[in-house]
Amino acid sequence: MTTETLIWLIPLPPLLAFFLILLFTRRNHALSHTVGVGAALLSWLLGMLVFVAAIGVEHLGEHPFTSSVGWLPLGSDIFSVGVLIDPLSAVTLFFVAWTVLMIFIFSIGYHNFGQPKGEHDVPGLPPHGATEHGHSVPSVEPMYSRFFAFIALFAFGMFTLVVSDNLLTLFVGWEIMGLCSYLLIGFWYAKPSARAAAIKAFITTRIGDVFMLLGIVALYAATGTLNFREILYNPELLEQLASAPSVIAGLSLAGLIGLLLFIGTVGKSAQWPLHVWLPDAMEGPTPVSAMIHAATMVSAGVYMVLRMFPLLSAGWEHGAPLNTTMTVMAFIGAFTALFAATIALTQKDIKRVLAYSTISQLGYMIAALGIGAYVAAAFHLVTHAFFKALLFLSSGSVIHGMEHGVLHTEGGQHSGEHIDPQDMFNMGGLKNKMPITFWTFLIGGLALSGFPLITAGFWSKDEILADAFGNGHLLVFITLAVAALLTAFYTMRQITLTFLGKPRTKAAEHASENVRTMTVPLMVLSVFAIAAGWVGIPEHFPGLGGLLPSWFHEFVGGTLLEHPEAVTFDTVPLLVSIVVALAGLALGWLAYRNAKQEDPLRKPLGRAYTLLESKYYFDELYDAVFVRPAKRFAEGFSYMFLDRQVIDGALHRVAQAAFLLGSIFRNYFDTPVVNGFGDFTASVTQSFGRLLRKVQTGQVQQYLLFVALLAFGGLFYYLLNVLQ
Amino acid sequence: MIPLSWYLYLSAGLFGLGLYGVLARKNAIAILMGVELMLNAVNINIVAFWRYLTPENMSGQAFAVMVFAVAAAEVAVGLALVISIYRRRKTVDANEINLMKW
Amino acid sequence: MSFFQDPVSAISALISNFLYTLLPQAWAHLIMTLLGVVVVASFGLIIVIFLIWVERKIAARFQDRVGPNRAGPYGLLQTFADMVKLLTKEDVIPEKADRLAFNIAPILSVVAVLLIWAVIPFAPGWIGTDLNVGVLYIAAVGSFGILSILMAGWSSNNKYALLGAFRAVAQLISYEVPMLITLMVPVLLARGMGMMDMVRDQAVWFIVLAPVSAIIFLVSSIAEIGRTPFDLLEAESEIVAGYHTEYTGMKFGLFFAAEFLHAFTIGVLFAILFLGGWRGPGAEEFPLLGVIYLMLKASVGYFIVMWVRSTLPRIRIDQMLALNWKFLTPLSLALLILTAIVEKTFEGNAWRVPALLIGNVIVLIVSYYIMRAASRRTSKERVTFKKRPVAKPA
Amino acid sequence: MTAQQGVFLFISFVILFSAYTMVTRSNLVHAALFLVVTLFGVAVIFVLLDAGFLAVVQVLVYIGAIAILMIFAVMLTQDNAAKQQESMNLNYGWALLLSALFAFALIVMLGQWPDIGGLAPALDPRRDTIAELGSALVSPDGYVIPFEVASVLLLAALIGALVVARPQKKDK
Repeated sequence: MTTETLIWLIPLPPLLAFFLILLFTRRNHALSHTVGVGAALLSWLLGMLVFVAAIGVEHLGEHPFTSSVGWLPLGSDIFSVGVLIDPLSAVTLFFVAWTVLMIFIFSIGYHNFGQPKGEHDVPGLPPHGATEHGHSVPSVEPMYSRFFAFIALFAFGMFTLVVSDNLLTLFVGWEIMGLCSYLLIGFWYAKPSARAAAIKAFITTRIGDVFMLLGIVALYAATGTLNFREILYNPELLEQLASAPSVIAGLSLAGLIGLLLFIGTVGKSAQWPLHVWLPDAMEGPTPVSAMIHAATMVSAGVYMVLRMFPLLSAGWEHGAPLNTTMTVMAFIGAFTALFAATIALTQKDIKRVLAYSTISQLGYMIAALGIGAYVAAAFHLVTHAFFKALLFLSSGSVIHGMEHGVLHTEGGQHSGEHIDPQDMFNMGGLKNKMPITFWTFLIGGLALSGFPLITAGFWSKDEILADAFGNGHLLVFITLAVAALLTAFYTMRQITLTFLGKPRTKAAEHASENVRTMTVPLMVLSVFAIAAGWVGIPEHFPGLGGLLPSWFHEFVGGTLLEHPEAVTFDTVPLLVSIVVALAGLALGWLAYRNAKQEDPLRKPLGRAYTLLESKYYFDELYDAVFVRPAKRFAEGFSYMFLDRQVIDGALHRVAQAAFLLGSIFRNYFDTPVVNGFGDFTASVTQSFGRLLRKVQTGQVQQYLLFVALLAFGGLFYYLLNVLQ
Repeated sequence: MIPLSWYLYLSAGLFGLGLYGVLARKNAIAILMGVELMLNAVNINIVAFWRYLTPENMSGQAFAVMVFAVAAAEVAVGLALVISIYRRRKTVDANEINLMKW
Repeated sequence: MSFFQDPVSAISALISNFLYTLLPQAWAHLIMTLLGVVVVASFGLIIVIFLIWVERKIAARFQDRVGPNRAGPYGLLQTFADMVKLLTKEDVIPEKADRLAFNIAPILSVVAVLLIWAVIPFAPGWIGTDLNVGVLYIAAVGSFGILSILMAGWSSNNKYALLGAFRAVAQLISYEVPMLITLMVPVLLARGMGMMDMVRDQAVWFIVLAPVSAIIFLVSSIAEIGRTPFDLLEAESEIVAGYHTEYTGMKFGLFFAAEFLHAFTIGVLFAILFLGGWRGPGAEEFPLLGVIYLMLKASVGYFIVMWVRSTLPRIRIDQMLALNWKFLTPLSLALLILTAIVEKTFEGNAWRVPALLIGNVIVLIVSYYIMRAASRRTSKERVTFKKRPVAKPA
Repeated sequence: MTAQQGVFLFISFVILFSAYTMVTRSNLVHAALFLVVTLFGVAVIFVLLDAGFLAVVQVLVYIGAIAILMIFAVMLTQDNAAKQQESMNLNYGWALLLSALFAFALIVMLGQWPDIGGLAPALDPRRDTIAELGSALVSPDGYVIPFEVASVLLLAALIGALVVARPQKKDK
């Protein structure tokens, strides 16, 4: 079987799993998760095969694996869809396959497979736990099978997106994921907050998607194709696009399309100003969060802009001033990075902190792309995927452990004030309770905060910073550095609050380590969280530089036409990144090493703290600016005026007119003429009938006599003719 | 040798008798018999014409076969009707079966 | 053609020469035909006399009796004695009977059977008239038998007779359907309805090509002649003697003879249609041999009929009709279709014979399973009687 | 007068006589029996017309099926087979007149026809008219459509007869 065939096959198993589970194995939990995980494993296997094959090839960028089939005859030409594995999609495939598999496995434990069914458990609510001979234990998720079906579909979407060789199929996978994120965030649909979050996520991303679709349409209109290679790998087309003017003055066609597509990314990867849905998405089960925020969906956004980078950067060559699109990206990315990091400082919910950090890390990547640091962005995408998945999963593990504790203390029945198992201020001292989780979380955290030399995050961040510095985008550089500092700080804060110090609640005391199915994925991922960085160590790096050639740079860089040369090594960004990381960690530890229920930063920061805590009032802002006006508009204008007055009014007018016309017709045409004629005919017929009924005796043979008489008449007439 | 006219006259006579039966008999079944006679007369005609005028192609016999089929169908349905009428009205007298009169 | 080889043809040639020289051609022809009719008919009627004795003997053996043994050697003359008795008996005609029909019926019943013999090929060249629609003709004249029964039953103005007639007609008309359809199978195989071609094309006996059809033909023929187990039309225990309750003397004798003759005729037909007629070693050269072969084969079928008759009990009328409509008719239709298809597929092909055989077997097996399923489904409807105390020897 | 003519005259006499008897006999069973005779005569006529197949079919269908059915129906519908009843309806005089005129008119009209006295062309004895008829009935350029229609008609008649004659509940 050729590699191309394998690529075609990659997305299929999850899809099949989705249908299998929904249609057949729904009743049986074990079977369902076997099917789901099996599908993930299969895709993983195929992905790995493809990946190995891909790294085996010299100059994969020039001649990647690709195959396509004609799908839709469009007038003259046929729109063909296909698969494409070039270095970028190869590495993406690599981390997607790994993380997806890990998340699948993790979900088994997270949803308490094998535990008894809870007494109060209802579909649509998180399991409340069951009482098993006396003391209460966690109970299995009521909609266990459905969860696997959904994430299987989700995985299908992601794989489709990664292997697709044109924007349309990419968009398809993109939208499938949008749907799945809606379904999964609202997985516990009985919680109003979950419902709201789901709708919010859906609509917010939809805004971006609409623009993206516009961009795709515009692109197709301009070039007549959506195939990546046909567009991105012929410079004259890009050149022509870049030079062609667009509807918006002062913006080239390429720029316009790029911006539209980028808005899609903004929606998908939760960049400012469309970031609001991501934190709320934490309402979903933790594996979902990991799925959405680490492995797949948000990465998809970045992946897309990476994919389209040649188009976005059309008319820009290395070292030149940025074009419009890139400027916008750089600005939004950098701003989001800083902005989200600041919010993350004050969040209580362990997952929300991670969510905001995700936003800011994505901001990093976007910013990196904005300044043309293509490889760095891709690199950070990969590493971030690993350690963020790790963080989410281990946070999920923490929450699970806390829930265990909560169950233990509250005995299942949630009476009075319920201890939120996600609030970090309810935790503390979990280091000894759940050692594996602690270590893995620590690794992930260090990687996130870019702990020097060993962690993956350090290398990728450092590369971005180096790029920013080396290419003289000082503003971006500073912003990102600050963001990195904050990142390190809130990461340490999180670790300290969660694991170090003393338990702040009884629940925390009784928290316990989780089952193997949850811990093993953590370990696997933590390995990657460290090792993933080593493939991208720049040359000229003091000491380590020589050990590993910067393979990643070579490999992924090959995706582009003109190979981006590595930025000249410079000590400043290196020192900066080391310093900010260590300083941030240290500060975080100092600030929170003996924190009580109350956040020690609240008093010193004062007003600012509340501002941050309430996320710069963005939700309120949107609510005030968009949602309520929209409602008022709908109520006042659309319903009261448009619907009631205009449309109904028109309808009533028409109806009255028709009625009038009808009555005219009736009185002056129908009654006299038509009916008159009808009645006349009827009366005539009737009178004839009166005459003729004498004939109808009901005697068949009499009728026959008449018939025969007529026939005979005919004969007789004939005879007369012939006889005379 | 027999001239065509004989057959035709025979069939004409048979037809007349059948017609008489149909027109004059009281009993519904007898009427059906008369109809059969007429059909047979027609068949004789058809076959005679086939034999005398167009023996080369078989259309005449084919038509005769069709007439057979029609006759069979007609008798089946007709007798069924007669039987069911008899069930309801205890008579097969065509004079008494006159629900349709005014 | 020398005299010893084929005496009958020689004689007939002699007579016809004589006549043709004596009379105008048409009349000579007419007389010859009449002669032929007389010969064939009398052959049939004479054979009956012998048949009755055979049947009584064999039935006796089946029932562990001796059978007729007084009149003549082995009671050979028993039948003649009976004839004499019947002839001398008073010929009673019921008062309210419809004389016309009452008197015609018995004759018609014999004629109906004798008409069949007109197309029986006794030997190469020995045939009353080689109609090209022989098979159809056989089916057609069968209807006269029905007519005769109906007339007899109705005209004797006796409710048992009428009931018997109704039963008989219901049965005969029903069983004509599968019989006709099955007759189509040999027609298909022989590619013609003439009896002579039928025999001539049986290089391989049709019982090999269409065994199931042969069985169906035999069964429905037994029903046609109203022998046990299909003898509801004259079920003594239910309706005194069926349609010929009121008949006495020779009229009854005629019915009686007609039945036996019909039975043997069925045997002959079976022999011609499925056992290769007069075919056999040397039949071509010595036609007399052919006649002997035919008679032997016919007596096989006849023996089977007698065997069944003295073995099986009478079945209920609903069972009988169910067997006909629900089993024989569909099966025969299936066979007809199958034969047609296979014949067309393996036309002039070495595989024709095995294919047909295998097809028949398959159809038989399938129908068997269908029947079993059906019977399992309808087993609840079976009529059951109250258990009665059984008399035990003290 | 040849033998064939003699046969024809005899048969046609039988036919007309029995037909007349059938029409006039008040005893319906006798009428039916005479119908049988007529039909048989017609079959013989077919034989004279070299349509052996039709003759046999005539016997099979008319005598074997139709006539029997008639007799059946008569027996079922007559409370007493021997009951004598007024067999003709009121306007049988008209009927007689009309049908007589009809037959007469037909004969006269046919008499006008020039080649009415034509003789039958010789039929090639080697011809297998039955095979021809068969192929004519089922060949696409022959009568396959009427053939199919006829079969459908028969099926419809079968079902219709069943439906009409099946006793309803309230009849019992």
